[in-house]
Amino acid sequence: MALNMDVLLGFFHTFLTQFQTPTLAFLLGGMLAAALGSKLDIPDAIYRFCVFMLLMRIGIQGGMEIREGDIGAMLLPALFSAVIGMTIVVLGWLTLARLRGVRMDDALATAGLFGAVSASTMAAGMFMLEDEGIFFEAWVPALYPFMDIPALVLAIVLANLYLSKKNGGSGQRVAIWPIVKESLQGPALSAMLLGLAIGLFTRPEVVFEGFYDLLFRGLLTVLMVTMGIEAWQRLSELRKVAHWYIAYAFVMPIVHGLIGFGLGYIAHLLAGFSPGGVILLAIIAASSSDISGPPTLRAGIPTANPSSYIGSSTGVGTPVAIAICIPLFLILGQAVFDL
Amino acid sequence: MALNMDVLLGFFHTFLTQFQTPTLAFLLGGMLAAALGSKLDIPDAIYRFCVFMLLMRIGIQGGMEIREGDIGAMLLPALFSAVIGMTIVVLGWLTLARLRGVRMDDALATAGLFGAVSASTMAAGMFMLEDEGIFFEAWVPALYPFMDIPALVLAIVLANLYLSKKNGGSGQRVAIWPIVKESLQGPALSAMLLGLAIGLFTRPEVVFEGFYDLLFRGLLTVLMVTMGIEAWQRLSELRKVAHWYIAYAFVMPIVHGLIGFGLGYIAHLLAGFSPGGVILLAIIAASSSDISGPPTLRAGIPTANPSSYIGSSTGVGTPVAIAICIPLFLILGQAVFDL
Amino acid sequence: MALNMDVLLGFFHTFLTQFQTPTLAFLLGGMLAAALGSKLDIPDAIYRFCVFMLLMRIGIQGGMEIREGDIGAMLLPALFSAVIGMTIVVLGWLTLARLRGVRMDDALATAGLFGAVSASTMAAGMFMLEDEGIFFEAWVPALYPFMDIPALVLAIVLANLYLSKKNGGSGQRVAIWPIVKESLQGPALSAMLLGLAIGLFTRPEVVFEGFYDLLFRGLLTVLMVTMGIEAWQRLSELRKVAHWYIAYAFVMPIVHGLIGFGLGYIAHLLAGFSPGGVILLAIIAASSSDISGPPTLRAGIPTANPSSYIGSSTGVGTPVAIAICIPLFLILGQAVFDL
Amino acid sequence: MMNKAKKVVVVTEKILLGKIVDLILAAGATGYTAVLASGQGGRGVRTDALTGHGDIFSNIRIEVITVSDEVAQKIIDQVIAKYFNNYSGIAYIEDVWVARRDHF
Amino acid sequence: MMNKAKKVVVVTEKILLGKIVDLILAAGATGYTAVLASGQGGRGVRTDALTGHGDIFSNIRIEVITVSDEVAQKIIDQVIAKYFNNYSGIAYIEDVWVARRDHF
Amino acid sequence: MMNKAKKVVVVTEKILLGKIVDLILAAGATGYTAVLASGQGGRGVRTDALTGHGDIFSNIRIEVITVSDEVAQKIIDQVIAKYFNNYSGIAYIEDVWVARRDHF
Ligand SMILES: Nc1ncnc2c1ncn2[C@@H]1O[C@H](COP(=O)(O)O)[C@@H](O)[C@H]1O
Ligand SMILES: Nc1ncnc2c1ncn2[C@@H]1O[C@H](COP(=O)(O)O)[C@@H](O)[C@H]1O
Ligand SMILES: Nc1ncnc2c1ncn2[C@@H]1O[C@H](COP(=O)(O)O)[C@@H](O)[C@H]1O
Ligand code: NA
Ligand code: NA
Ligand code: NA
Repeated sequence: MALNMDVLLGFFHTFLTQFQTPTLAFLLGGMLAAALGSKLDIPDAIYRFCVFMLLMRIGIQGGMEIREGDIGAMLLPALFSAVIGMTIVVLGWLTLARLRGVRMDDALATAGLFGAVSASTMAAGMFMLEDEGIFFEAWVPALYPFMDIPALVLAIVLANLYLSKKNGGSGQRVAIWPIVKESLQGPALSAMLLGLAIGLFTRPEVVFEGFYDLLFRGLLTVLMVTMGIEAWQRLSELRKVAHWYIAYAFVMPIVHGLIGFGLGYIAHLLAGFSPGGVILLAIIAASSSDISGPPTLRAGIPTANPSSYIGSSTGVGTPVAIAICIPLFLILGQAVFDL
Repeated sequence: MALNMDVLLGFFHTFLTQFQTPTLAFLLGGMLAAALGSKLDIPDAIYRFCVFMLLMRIGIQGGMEIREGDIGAMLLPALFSAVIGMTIVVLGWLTLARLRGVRMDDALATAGLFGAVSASTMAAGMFMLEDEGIFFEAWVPALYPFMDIPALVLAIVLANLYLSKKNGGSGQRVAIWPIVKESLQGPALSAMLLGLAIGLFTRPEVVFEGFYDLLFRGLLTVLMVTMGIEAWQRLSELRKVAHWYIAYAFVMPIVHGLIGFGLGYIAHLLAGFSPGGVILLAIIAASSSDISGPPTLRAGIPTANPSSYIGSSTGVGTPVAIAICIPLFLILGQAVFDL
Repeated sequence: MALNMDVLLGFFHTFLTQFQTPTLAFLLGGMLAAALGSKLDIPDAIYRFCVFMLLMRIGIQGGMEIREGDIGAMLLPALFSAVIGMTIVVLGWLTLARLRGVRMDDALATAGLFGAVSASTMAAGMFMLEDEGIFFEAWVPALYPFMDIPALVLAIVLANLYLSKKNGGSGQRVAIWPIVKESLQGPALSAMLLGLAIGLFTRPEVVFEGFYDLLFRGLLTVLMVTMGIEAWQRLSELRKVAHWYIAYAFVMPIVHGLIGFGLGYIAHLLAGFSPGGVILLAIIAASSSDISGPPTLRAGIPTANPSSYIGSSTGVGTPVAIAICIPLFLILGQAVFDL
Repeated sequence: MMNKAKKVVVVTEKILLGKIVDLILAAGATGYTAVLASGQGGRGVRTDALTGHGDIFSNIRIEVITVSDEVAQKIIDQVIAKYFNNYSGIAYIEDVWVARRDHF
Repeated sequence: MMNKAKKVVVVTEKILLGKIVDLILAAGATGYTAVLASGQGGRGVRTDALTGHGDIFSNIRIEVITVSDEVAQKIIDQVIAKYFNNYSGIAYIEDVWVARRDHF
Repeated sequence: MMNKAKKVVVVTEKILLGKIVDLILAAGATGYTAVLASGQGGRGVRTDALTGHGDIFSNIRIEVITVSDEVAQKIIDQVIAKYFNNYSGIAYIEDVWVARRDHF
């Protein structure tokens, strides 16, 4: 897994090429427009519809292919996904939370959001792999909840233990099921699970190809513009909190992605997890939640300041995951697996 | 028209197949999601746009084909549609309204809604026929207002006569034209009439195929998810009213459909109405209005409790029409017409 | 450039054909529906999304073709566009503003709006040219801001000079940059500039063809319905203001288009501007702003009555530009250039 | 410089907006302000304005400023008499101060 | 014919709507009316209701009419105690007059 | 425990929101709450917030709680002087009671 000169050059080339892919360009375009004070605005209804379409498309495809596929192969990667999600939270607790000026509950909420998953970053990664013609198992996107939920649950549990101890309590137990339920009931995961069920149990081929898949890429570009605008707006929230959040949000997606890549590689050796799957797992790990994570955390860790965690994730984490991590793990995968 | 064993078996087979069609699956998926407490939500703007697209598509196609077709053939089915709509109201007056704990005005409003038409159920029926390769005249969907308006008008007139008599009045006349006008001006019928006009008088082929028809099926699935969520929500309203509404809403769509099938069959014998047309007429008769009927009734029979009639129609009537009546009248048509 | 009998006949023929094109039919359909009291309503979110899609599509295509094209050829038409925009304002100042019962600030605001540009009228013109197979340079739509901004700036500056003098002031200077900035930051121009940048610097071909271009025509028809409804609503505002506005809004789009055609023809002779470009420039000149102009004027000339200028432009100017000017300048171009 | 006036607030079903506005203006008020609302009362939950579909389950909150106590009372009385038997709704009055008395 | 009553207004984060409604009804109120809002206060700008995405930055404005001063005070006290340490929000009380006293 | 305070309400054209917020904060208020509105007054019907397109015909209803009578009066005076010659709008004041006096 040597990172020699060629790999570096290759990285810069892939990196530059990725800057020309529409996905990233639309994200940066949205950020730039917002930065220049543009009143460009994607209506909220359209944004929510794009998210619905995206996750239905991912879900339906997953369901259709699982129907024919070998679900057993999913076991190890699913386990590893949960490990990754929880490791990210623990890492945040060991790093960000120790830094001067950073409150424990804010840090844990932030780590929870980075352990959770961004559906749009994942979708952008899927496209990139499809464009490069790199195969991945259709169930890989379905690993999403296996990483998302443990990360959110662990962050909320740790924060509540901490707060309860701080307030002189004996660290009473936090109910876990309500957090899991709230995650699964959120609009993003619900849509993906609905899509999965429809893909598994019905014959949605015609409507999948003629509608959900047809509009998928286009709607992702609309989503990217929105996320770019949102990123810029949230970035300004970060000014109010400790600068460490910017450093964390810039560096850690890469670290998280490497952890994902490493565990994915082990699954490759042990269980034949595909190279494309390894790359996608790394991207999922690198991503941080924008849509479904924040409300769960706002309810679960009410004392945490949303400016800190949403600013970190939406303002810095997601642009870094899309602009840096996607090309990075592509080139890493190509080097490691000789693709 | 014998309902022998084969027909029954065939029914169950068709029935099970229909459960695998995306249309129904999306409806049930939406209901299930709502039942499980999911926050899945299709924005209102998207829902209204789907309705617009659906009715424009139906209208334009109707208009384009009427342009070439024989409009005279529409006369008898149109007359029968009005008869069906009014018969349904009278039936409700003779059955539901007599039941213990059911108020007359609530019963008439409910019967009015079941006499009226659901554009999305109709669209789901059109798909099913297209998928089965069964021909129907392009103007059949344009029968919609001929059934919808007489049903609503009759329900409102009867309810007002009743209320006026009850309040010691002499049963003064109810103005009919405002009710008709309000129906025609509603967003659903307006869109269909606009589509019809555009199909009749202009050359919309390119935009019809490349946009309205292209997106039709996909948007119908989105509409179905929405209607499933809505059905579940409205079902809970029914808890507050007499249980008879549930029985009525479950059984009567089948009865109404059979009336539609019967009259359609007569039109088949007398005027060569196509077998597909007969099936679609039965489905239209079985359907109950979700979108345009309720506001007209709310204004026309203000004393009626909307929970009763909207709960019955949206919560029970529409799922029954889509899940049971569509496959039922398909198999009935196949048996009767040897399709 | 003789307007002989043949040209007139040809005009009527083209005119009638245009009435059958979906674009115009949808506009008139929307007006008719509103006139008949229909509650047909395109949600605001959908309307804003259509505008976004339209301008992104125009921008991306422009950007992609400019990438390969000769940007130098744009210079003279861009200069002429600015001249047209300002001439229209001066013309309004010399005509409308002098009429009895018309206030100077209202007249200047109206002239500013007619000097500005309507993206949807421009798009309808582009389609018509594409349908007729008439070539135009891909950068022609990018002339939009060169006409739009000078017109708005000049109208606002003149109105403020007038008001300041009237109030005994010495006619102090009006800051121009904020007006230009506000125009560029508006949702319409922002979307077009974002599209241009994406077309220029990235490779959006797949998403352009499979999404933006695919949905373009259809979404334009939805936009046309909305604009028809809006036109009817705004028309009623005109009842409250001097009748001269109706006369101005009916006649001047034709005059403005002729000025555009004339200057376009000079650019054709001097710099080889294409015949299609000349026609499109005339249509752009004939169009009047509906989306982005009004807020800029409301802020820039606060004393002007929005009923007068929005009523004139949205209620009369746009229908005249689409229904009369588009076929008029097509037939004129065909006659002049022997197309 | 501030003058006493009354504010009448009516919260009711959205489909009544047009009729209630007619009633308000006929009662002698000079204007109104309306906002979309959801809510709950004696006749159950009405929440479509925020989460659902269809105007029929949405509320509207209408407020009217008037310097005339009679106009205020008339609006309250008529709205209750005409609509609140059959439609969900509440109405109440508040004291306010306005600067431009002749505007209301 | 008009009876004195209290109006409690709570402006807070939209995600709290459900919990605050529970609190209001538990305190003894007969209903509430809610409208989407944006705003700004000690905890910064909250404007997504008008221009942005995601419920988390939206506000909701809830008003409750009650004829009981105790219910009004209870809602104010409980909302402040339970939520306003961790969530943005304000609450205030006004005097109003209602016609149908038993409705509230 | 409740303290007297003033509520200033301004209903005006939506495009003025930003400017009026600046004016409110400059006058010394600690915050504001805004909701989309439609309405009708001396300058005609403004109903796009509920049914139509384009911000230019929408209203916004802004409310400000302040414990200072001067701040309240200043907002009223300045809004009227600066904007209500050229833009549609109304403004009024109410008495309210707040729990956390120092918040406003
Ligand atoms: N006590 C209350 N406080 C505030 N709003 C109420 C109250 N009661 C009812 N409402 C509002 O008035 C609407 C109709 O009330 P009701 O007719 O009692 O169902 C409700 O949907 C609420 O928006
Ligand atoms: N002085 C004020 N006047 C009116 N509304 C306010 C005021 N202060 C705060 N708010 C509203 O209450 C929300 C939460 O306030 P805060 O907790 O102070 O940030 C704000 O977003 C505003 O909508
Ligand atoms: N009497 C009134 N009561 C309540 N709101 C009003 C009243 N008059 C005007 N308004 C509101 O203030 C806006 C501007 O009023 P105007 O400047 O009078 O047209 C209107 O669109 C209404 O929303
Ligand atoms: Na992650
Ligand atoms: Na029916
Ligand atoms: Na122009």
